[in-house]
Amino acid sequence: MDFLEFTQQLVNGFSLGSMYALIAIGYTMVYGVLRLINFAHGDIMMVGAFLGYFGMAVLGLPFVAAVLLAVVGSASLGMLTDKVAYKPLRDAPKISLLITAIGISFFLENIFNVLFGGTSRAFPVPEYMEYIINAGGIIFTVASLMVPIVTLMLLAMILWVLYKTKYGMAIRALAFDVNTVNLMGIDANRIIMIVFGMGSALAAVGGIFWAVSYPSVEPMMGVLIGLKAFAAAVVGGIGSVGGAVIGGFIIGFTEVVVVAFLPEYGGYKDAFAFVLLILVLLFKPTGILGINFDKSRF
Amino acid sequence: MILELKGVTKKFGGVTAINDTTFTVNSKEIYGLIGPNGAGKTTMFNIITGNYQATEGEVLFRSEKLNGLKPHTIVRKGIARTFQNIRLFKTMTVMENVLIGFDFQANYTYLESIFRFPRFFGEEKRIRKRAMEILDYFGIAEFADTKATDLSYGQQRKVEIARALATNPALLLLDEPAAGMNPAETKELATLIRSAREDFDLTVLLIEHDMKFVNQLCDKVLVLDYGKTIFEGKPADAIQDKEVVAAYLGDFAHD
Amino acid sequence: MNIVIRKDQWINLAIIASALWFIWFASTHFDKYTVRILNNIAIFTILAVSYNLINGVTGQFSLEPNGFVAIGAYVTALLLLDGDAKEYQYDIEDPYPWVLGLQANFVWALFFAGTFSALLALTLSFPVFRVRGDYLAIVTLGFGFIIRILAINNPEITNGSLGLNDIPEFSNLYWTGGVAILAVIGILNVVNSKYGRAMKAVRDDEDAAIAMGVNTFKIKTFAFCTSAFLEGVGGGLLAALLTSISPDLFTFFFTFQLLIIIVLGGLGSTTGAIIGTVLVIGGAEWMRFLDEPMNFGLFETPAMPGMRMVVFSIILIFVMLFAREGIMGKRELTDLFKRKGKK
Amino acid sequence: MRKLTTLATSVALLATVAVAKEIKVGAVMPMSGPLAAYGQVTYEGIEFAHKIQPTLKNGDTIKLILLDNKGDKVETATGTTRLISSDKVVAILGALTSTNTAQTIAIADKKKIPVIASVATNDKLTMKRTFANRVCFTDSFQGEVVANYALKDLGLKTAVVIVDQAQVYSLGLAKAFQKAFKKGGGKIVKKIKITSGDKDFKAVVSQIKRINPDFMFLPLYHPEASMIARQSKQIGLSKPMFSGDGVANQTFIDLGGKSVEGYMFTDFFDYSAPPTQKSKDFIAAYAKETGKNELNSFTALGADTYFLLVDAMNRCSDPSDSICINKEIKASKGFEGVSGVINMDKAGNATRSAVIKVITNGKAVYKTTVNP
Repeated sequence: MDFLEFTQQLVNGFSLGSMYALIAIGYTMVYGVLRLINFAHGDIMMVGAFLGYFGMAVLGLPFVAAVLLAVVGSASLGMLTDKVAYKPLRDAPKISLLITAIGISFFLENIFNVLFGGTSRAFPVPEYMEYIINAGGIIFTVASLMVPIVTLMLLAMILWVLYKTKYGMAIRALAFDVNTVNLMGIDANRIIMIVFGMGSALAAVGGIFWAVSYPSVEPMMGVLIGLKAFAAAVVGGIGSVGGAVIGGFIIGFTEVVVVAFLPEYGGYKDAFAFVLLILVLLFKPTGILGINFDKSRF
Repeated sequence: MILELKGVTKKFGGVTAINDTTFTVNSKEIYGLIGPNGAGKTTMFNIITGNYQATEGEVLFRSEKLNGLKPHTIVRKGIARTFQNIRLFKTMTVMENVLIGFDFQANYTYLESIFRFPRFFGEEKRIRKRAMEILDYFGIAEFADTKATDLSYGQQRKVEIARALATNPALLLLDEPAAGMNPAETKELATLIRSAREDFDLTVLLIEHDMKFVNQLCDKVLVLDYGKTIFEGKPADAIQDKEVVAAYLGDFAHD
Repeated sequence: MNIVIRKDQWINLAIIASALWFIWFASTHFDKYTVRILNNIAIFTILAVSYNLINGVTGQFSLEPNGFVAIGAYVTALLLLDGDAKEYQYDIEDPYPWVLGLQANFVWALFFAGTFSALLALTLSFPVFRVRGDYLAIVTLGFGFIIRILAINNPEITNGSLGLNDIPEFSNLYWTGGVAILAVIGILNVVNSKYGRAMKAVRDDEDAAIAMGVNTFKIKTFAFCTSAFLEGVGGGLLAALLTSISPDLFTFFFTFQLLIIIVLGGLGSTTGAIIGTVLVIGGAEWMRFLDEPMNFGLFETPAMPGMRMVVFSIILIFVMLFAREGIMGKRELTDLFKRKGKK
Repeated sequence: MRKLTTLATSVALLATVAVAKEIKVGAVMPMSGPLAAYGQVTYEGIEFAHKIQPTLKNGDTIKLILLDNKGDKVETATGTTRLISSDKVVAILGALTSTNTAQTIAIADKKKIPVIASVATNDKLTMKRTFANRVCFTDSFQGEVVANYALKDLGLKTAVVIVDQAQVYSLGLAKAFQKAFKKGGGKIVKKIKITSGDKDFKAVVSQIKRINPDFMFLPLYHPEASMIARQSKQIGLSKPMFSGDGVANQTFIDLGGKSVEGYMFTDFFDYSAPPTQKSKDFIAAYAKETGKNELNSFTALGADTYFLLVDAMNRCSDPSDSICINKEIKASKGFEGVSGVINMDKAGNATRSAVIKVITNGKAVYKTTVNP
């Protein structure tokens, strides 16, 4: 391994990690307000990627318009699932909520499979996204440069919303105490819906990035990515947006490093996210930037 | 002296919920913990029961240090509690609820229960009999097979106390036992607590808002305000105390 | 009080006797297809009642069955296949010598399958139950996934994705049905003991359970390990029924199916888990019509392969939203008799 | 597809009205679940073949019973048992992948019901079995074809093999290739393991770039192979790439885009050069029905399982005698199928030619035929 190789993998890891991060943010925010592992989140990402595909391949929209369509569509879908499936279960035991989330996830995967078939579809990546940059031997596409940049921009935006707006404060407050939010004169359900919308929008962006980097979309694409993104959220500290991003990068880098430098263990690549998850639960259950949710809301 | 708190402080992040509190509860005393909302009373309970760890200070039970012990271990040492908002096991009958209190007193192993060894039957019979005795004592034996949450509020409160007594405690922590009760029920409860102290050889530490209830029941009270002790002594004196009255003014108004 | 218990016991004995009679009758009278479905139902009954113990009775949402069933199936297969059969099969890599040496009879194979699963469950419970509940879901989901990755990446032991074939066909209705009856009795015995009560208490209100002196970590671990043990045994029976196993058998869909079973039957009810199994495993065969073109008289819908899965997920969501208690709620069959007897 | 199924059902309905005997043939295919895409394409061929030839020589009609196994073993076992014991089928077509087909064969073999596999290429599938047959070639043949072609025709001496640990197909083909390539004097410089579902191969391809082999052999399915091709292109790795029939479909070219230009692979047949009269007819009928003449090899092989079966049944005096059918299947010589000429051997394996194609201007172009 030389320096060039190392830097190259660093760039790769950065790009991969960003995509996990975008999806992890949605997990972490929903968990914060609802204490729900939203199993359907990965599938929302898949829907986002599909919407992007339809926008470009079927409707012939330009890339940016297709992204917008995907973001709006996924956000609406996220809010819709909350309204239809999760909201009626606010007072139900948490297990009911989790089972419903699994149901939604399976539903989305299978309805897409029935409607559009299980075969991968080629994602029409815009030419400029695949333009190759060679910076002194380190090779990357425009897309892999854009992914981390956009992720960080979106992160800045989310943090701004969370810390500088009334709704953001309500979201943070909701993570600790339902009553406080009600005292603030804000409907907790509304906040939860906003969180679903935001998380799903980010997932859609993640999904599009995924499809741009690995240009194929298929109904099951969200399953594994979703799982790893959740692991990222826990590693970073569930409930913390910054933590989700850090977790995403950690998982992304780990994967790249394993494949690049320990090729014999390449087959275990997908397992590392879970091993990390278990280690974190063993030694620091709250994750890197986590909040101890057990004790809050007591 | 059964319970002793020495300089207990609890901080949540930057907020001090309890500030350097020291008090002792003597055997067979009924001791009241009062103070306005947010004064740290329930936090105090949670520290005694091990749900929270004190940031500083010591909790001693029968001169044994409780700090760092797991909550369920502390229960087994003889401290039982009830909750502010009744928390019965909602899918279970009254009998089953009380049997949970006997959980650690039934001596049979997991395998013995799977293979139904004789000891299983013996022990089950024993704890069921004792559970029935407790239910009888509280006058709710007839509801043994009723789902606990189908009972009236007052009866649910009794089930909760019965359940706590089933753990065979020396110290019973009651978190606002009279909350939501009508005056008649409150009176009956006070009588019940007093007689239970004698019959079960109990020390009682209770949180309460209803000053009347505290007055007629407690031997001693501790008044907390924003984590600080502002009074310790006889309940009758507490009402006269200026600081107590000041702290309570808002609370009495909306109670 | 005593009379009720005695009456219960009579009912139980009658149920067991009729179940045994049914097993005998089915084995001797029914055709192969029906017997195979009954075998599947028996195995899935074992899996469902044990899965229900952790998910329904203890209220800890776990998604592990595919992982433990896989462990059980592989352990059993490796113990049942003789050295020569293994030598012949291993195609990707040569097997480790100790793999060739593994050998046991069916009873021991099943026992080891269960024990191995239970031990793994014990190891997993330490990280998972350190924090509250819902991490269990994701860790177990990941666990099932890792088991598959391990099976794929260790061809010296598992023959990789080729899987193991020609496993002696030991499972028949007497075995699967017999173990199912034992499993149900065992689980019911746990549920109707202080351990079962404590599990329900953990489900209803964990803090209150702790306040009653219940060691919730221990109780959750017991439930998890018991469930893993039986899932391992079920996996062993499955391997000896199918005679061929491979990693792609143990995907998340396997778990999903069990989840639907216990939710439909009523989370927390062992009787419900059995009813759910019959409905879902039997019904899945019946529901094949959903995949076929449908003739509504006036118009015809085209064949929609995969529609079954969509219907399954809608059923799951529907039950959770509108009929959360499922078919049996948290009741057992004996409760129904009891209620009648009381009135 | 919809039209086709409606038509097929109406044909089937009509068929039941007919007076002649009805003989049932089972098909076990993954129509849903992770393998659905392949199962659907394959079954399309079986269904279409059945539509073309719904009756036997003697006038008996064939009723096709499809059971979806969701790509799952338990379902495969149940479905196979149902077909045999409840539907009383005389033969079974399917079950796509080698693992599921092995499951079907394990049950059918005991009941003496012949199975014809369409694309299950694993060598061991038919070993030690009496009633197992297939119309595709085996991994070892395909591996040999690639190895010899690379060594002799292209003069490539060193290879990197990327094997998908999770696919039986990939493992078998990689093994066969390695064996043949080494035997022919070539050198495998590196074997890299991946797992299906992987998308990111940047680390893999940059490793290969450093190794600098003469060519890459990718016994993979199209999702992984296309991503590897794309990412190779990105880092400027432009070694020849070679795959088996796993990439022989339009999806591969769609997914790979420009980066699969020059990509070579083996296939069973080429729709643009139909090898037999039956091929020509089938493609013509297929084009008429669906409006496209790009017949997928899986579809062609699916059709051939059916045609081969019907051919064997026609040669039996009692076309519902499974043992005779099995014997006749194995005795098929010079059978002209949609996918080419098939010679069955005693073990139930098909001896048949392979086609090598190269992707040029976004189309799979026929390059040569390799005969066994």
